[in-house]
Amino acid sequence: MEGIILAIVLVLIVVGTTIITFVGPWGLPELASNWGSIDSMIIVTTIVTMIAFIAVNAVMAYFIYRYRHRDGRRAVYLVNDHRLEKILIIVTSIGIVFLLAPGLFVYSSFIQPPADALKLEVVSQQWAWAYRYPGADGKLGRSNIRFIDAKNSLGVDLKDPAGQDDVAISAGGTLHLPVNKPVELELRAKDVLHSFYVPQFRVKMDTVPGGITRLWFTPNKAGTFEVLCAELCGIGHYKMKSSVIVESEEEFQKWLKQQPTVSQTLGTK
Amino acid sequence: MEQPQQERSGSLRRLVADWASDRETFRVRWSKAMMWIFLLGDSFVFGSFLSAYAATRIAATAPWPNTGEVFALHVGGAEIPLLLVAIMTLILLSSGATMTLAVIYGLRHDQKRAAMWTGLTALLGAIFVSLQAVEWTNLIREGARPWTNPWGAPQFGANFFMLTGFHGMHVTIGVLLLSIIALRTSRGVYEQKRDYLSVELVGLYWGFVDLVWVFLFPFFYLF
Amino acid sequence: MQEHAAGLPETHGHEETHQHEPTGFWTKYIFSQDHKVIAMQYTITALLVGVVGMVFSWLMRLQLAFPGQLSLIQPDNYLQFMTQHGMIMVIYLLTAFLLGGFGNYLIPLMIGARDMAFPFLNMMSYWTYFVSVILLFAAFIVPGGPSGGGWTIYPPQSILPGASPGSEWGIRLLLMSLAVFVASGTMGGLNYVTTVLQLRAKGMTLMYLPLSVWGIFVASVLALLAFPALFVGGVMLLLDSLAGTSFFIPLVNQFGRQLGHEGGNPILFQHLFWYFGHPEVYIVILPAMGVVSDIIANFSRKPIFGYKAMVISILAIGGLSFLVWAHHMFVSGMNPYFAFWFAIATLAVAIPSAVKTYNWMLTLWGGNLWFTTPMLYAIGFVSTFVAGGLTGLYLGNTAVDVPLTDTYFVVAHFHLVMGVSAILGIFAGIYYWFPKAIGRMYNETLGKLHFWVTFVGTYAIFFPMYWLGAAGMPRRYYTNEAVTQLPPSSHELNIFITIAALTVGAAQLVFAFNLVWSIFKGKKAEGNPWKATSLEWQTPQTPPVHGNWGPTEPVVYRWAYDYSVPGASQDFTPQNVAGGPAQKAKASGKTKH
Amino acid sequence: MNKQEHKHISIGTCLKVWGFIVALVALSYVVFLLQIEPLWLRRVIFIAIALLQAVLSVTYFMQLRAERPGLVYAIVPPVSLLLALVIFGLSEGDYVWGVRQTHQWLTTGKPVIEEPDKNGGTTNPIEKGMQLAQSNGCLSCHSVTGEKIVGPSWKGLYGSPQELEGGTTVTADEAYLKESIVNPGAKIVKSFPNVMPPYKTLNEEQLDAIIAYIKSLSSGGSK
Repeated sequence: MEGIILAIVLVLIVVGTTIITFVGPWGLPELASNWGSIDSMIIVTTIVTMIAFIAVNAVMAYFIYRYRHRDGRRAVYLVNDHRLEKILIIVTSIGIVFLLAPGLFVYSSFIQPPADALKLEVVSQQWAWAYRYPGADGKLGRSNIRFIDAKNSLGVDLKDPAGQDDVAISAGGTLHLPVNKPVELELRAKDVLHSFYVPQFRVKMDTVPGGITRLWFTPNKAGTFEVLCAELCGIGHYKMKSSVIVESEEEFQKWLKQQPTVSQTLGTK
Repeated sequence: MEQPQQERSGSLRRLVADWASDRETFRVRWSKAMMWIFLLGDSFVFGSFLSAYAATRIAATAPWPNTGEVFALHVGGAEIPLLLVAIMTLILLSSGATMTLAVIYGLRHDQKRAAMWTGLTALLGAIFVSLQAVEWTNLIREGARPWTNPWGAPQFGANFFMLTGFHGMHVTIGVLLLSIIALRTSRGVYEQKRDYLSVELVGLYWGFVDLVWVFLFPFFYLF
Repeated sequence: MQEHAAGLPETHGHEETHQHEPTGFWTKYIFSQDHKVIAMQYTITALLVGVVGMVFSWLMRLQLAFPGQLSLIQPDNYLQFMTQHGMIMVIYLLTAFLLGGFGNYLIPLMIGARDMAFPFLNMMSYWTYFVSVILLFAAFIVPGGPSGGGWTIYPPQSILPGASPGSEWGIRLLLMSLAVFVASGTMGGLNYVTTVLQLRAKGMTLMYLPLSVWGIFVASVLALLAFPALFVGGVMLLLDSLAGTSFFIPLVNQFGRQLGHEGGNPILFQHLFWYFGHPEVYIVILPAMGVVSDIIANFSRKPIFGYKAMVISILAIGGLSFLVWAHHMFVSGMNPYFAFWFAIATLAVAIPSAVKTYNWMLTLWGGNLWFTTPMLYAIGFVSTFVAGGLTGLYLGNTAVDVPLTDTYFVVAHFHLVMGVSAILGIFAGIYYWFPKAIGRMYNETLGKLHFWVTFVGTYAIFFPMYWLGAAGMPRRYYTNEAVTQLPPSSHELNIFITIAALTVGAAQLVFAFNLVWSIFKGKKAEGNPWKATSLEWQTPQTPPVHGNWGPTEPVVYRWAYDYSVPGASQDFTPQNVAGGPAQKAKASGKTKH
Repeated sequence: MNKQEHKHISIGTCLKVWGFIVALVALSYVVFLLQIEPLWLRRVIFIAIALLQAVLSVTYFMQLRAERPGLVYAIVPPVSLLLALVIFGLSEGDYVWGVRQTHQWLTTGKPVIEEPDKNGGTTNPIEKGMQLAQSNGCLSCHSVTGEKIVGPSWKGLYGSPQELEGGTTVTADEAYLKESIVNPGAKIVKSFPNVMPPYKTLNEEQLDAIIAYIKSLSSGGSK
């Protein structure tokens, strides 16, 4: 009796989870960047793993039903079947290579930002995000933790001419990005580990104190998205949020021009 | 399983025979097998320490101090780099040889000589630890602390105290064990049992302590 | 003995376990050196600690379902519950239970030894573990409370004052407790490894060992080689916290103040942690796999399918576990080119894992399945292991891992594959060996009730977390209301998960009652109620007494899986029975029937 | 018994190995003293000597050659793999070092600009307080809008009654605020975690400025 119930329960679990996975309201949020390739990888992986999940449970349910205990029957003395084992190993290996190989190609593009990307800096601290744009010369000035003080909250090196026209958005500000233009983020952390994560862009990367990490994507939908911190950074972790506004190139430039440059805020020349 | 025959054939056959046997795989005394496995695990402690040392040293933001100058010894007005450490190394590695002699005499049931050489090993170990204490004192007097030092990267002091401290702890434990076993050997405890296993075991441990220093010496001091 | 190589010292032998049975209460139950008593001590301690861990998970679930309505749970408490839940479950419950409990009880009985190789060391191992548990809970009474730095205790966050709760004395006590636990695990591991290698009964070759012993043995080796990295990382973190060194902390500016550290590298700690942490996952799952293999074979009344492949898989998983650690760190900021190797190695682990799954299923094929509570749990294990393990294909594949890591997807993955599966394996084992260990039968009806609620309930708890994770709900958030882009229905899903979690929790009361009631009132058990072949069922007394085997030690003639041998009079042939139809085929090394 | 003993090393071998190891220590010290260039060659020599010493020490002093291959092959390969671990540590550290070099985010050395006026040059205490609150990270936890982040919001805080842990109530006056900045653990407002670090580095003038800013956020304050 338990055998039949267990078989039914296994089938119900498989059917239920599969249906909800594909038609339920919870799933990937709408894509807003160039990383459609990651989405396709997720979908392919989902199909492959779902087939395996259904197959294993269904076959098991069938065996449970078919071979449940009956008096007088004796089990088969089957020790091994090398041919079957080989076939299963080969099929599994093919499936894994099929998933892994394209994944590695996507990953290699993930770690190689395009040369024409707009470079900007993201600075994380407990528990807020700050940003810095390179300004007219297109170059971010050097910065250093040692230079951080009351006004220079990003620690911009004021001796570096490249930093004079940078635009600093201090902690709590909003990130603006032009649509359809690749962006390369240089991620920094002032105090502990954080992680820059926008679910709609499909990418995330930790920010590490004492080092630099990088992340690139091309936002391709205008709109406002939420920046989350995905690496535990202390009590305010869940509050560490910011917004990213993706807008047209003109609107972006207009907004950028309105922001004071480093030399304006710090009064240096 | 005709062991004697396999014994004579190649080492691969013997390897297979060992792992295919019933009852025992290694065919050594239990405690000796355990000591080997323990040392295998312990080597991973020092391996992790050395790996972490390599990573912190090479990524340090300040220049790494010149060990030759830091560990120099004043002899008659001249500064001879690393002299103290070189002497320590010589002493510790020599104690490996004296310990081996103790084990050999133990296996021959030569109670007096086994006790003598074990005692000598303990003495050499004690000298090593004392010299290390001298080295620590010198460095601390010159301003080295785990968190800072006058010569460069703070990771230098941190790694120095941690690595030599851990190794020194192993040596100290070894000296204690050696002294106890030397005493028991000279009292004839093992002779009565006709079994010098304890001498062999501490010999293995002492060999491992040597082995760690074989790598600490070049990686930390000479590099 | 006569088969031994010449050259063994004469004094060699099993004299070390020929002790007289202890008589006093203290030597018999508290400072006992008998592996069975020590196993019980480990079991009881680990289960009690596990209850605390479970209560923490309820508190977290209550907060997630009803954010802001329980003023008792503040963000700092939440992080503390989360951290302690993780630590307790992974280390102080699962590792201690599977190695200290099952390992201690099963190894000597299954290999035909009288006790562990070093009974005194074994006792010390338990009491050291006990001290580590005391230190763990001592963190609750120090200023600042226990650490809230996540079970991964990543620096700098875990040790910078003001970053997370308990970042001073809480984390220091936790690190000390871990160091003590490493000492305990090392003592235990040395014992288990030496015992399996050196104390087997006459005729018991390695390839005759039941898979339970294989799983525990390989897990013990992993523990011996992986714990050192945790120990080293812990010592360095402790020095950073106490002595102000800068192994892991670079120059940082926290809350506008520059701290005194300089030049450290936070990612180094992650390497050390995961160099331990990934093998740790297998330390937990390999013994459970072994236990489940034995139970499935027994209740299918069939030999385990592909025994050799199972052993090779266990060894392969164990070996690969040391080569894949950085797949936890694809977005950590380590050298991004390392990820190629770690992705390939990680997905390679899927092959031996799949082999094991296939072999469990093929063991069911053509069997005569007997659905006792342990069998139900074993099949439940296979199901949850697959449900959790398959998503490893997402998280091991770097590009797919990037959006999913640090979300609830990961939470669902590792809970199903190593949390729930290991726990189901533990339950299977407890029910299976209960008659042998206690001498009485448990109540089958209550056992099955416990199974149905636990099995269906854990699916209800953890499978929806995949959906939440894909929708972008990050881990370790005090409240998911903070994520505004989540669909509103995900909040209802959270309430559903919480209800399921509380129900599963309540079902454990049934288990506790069943256990306690059966110890005193259960039906008397016979020596071999499951008609099993392996040695532990062949002891002269049930429960086995000190020394296990009476005057003569068992001699082994066959592997542990001679069920339904054609031509044999019964459908099982114990390992210590000589002769019979299948023995020749086995002895000549053929594995085909 | 005989066979096992037969394989143990003789006293003569032990002394020979001892001499060889002493010579190797001396050699590596001489190579260090001579500072043989290039550096990599010197390091290769050190590593080669260390490996040779290790092999000698394990083979003869720990007498691994007397053990059966089953044991030898269980111990030697994993320990050898530790070298790979050290190399991994080096390469990971080297990557971090490279990142730090190209970005100079954390390079050492004194700031190249003069220490700026910590008060940002302004004399208005409220504005000064606002800057201090920003630069010291106060606003990460204390909102100025009334929203509850981690600590109590500053909006309307000044002069309001605060219920403490344990049931007592205190008015948020200047003395209370000052104490709470310097020693936050003294009086914890109910249902807030005790996590704020003590800000003991702020001087009186800076404290007054911050409190002036907090005052300005209350309706009763002067804005």
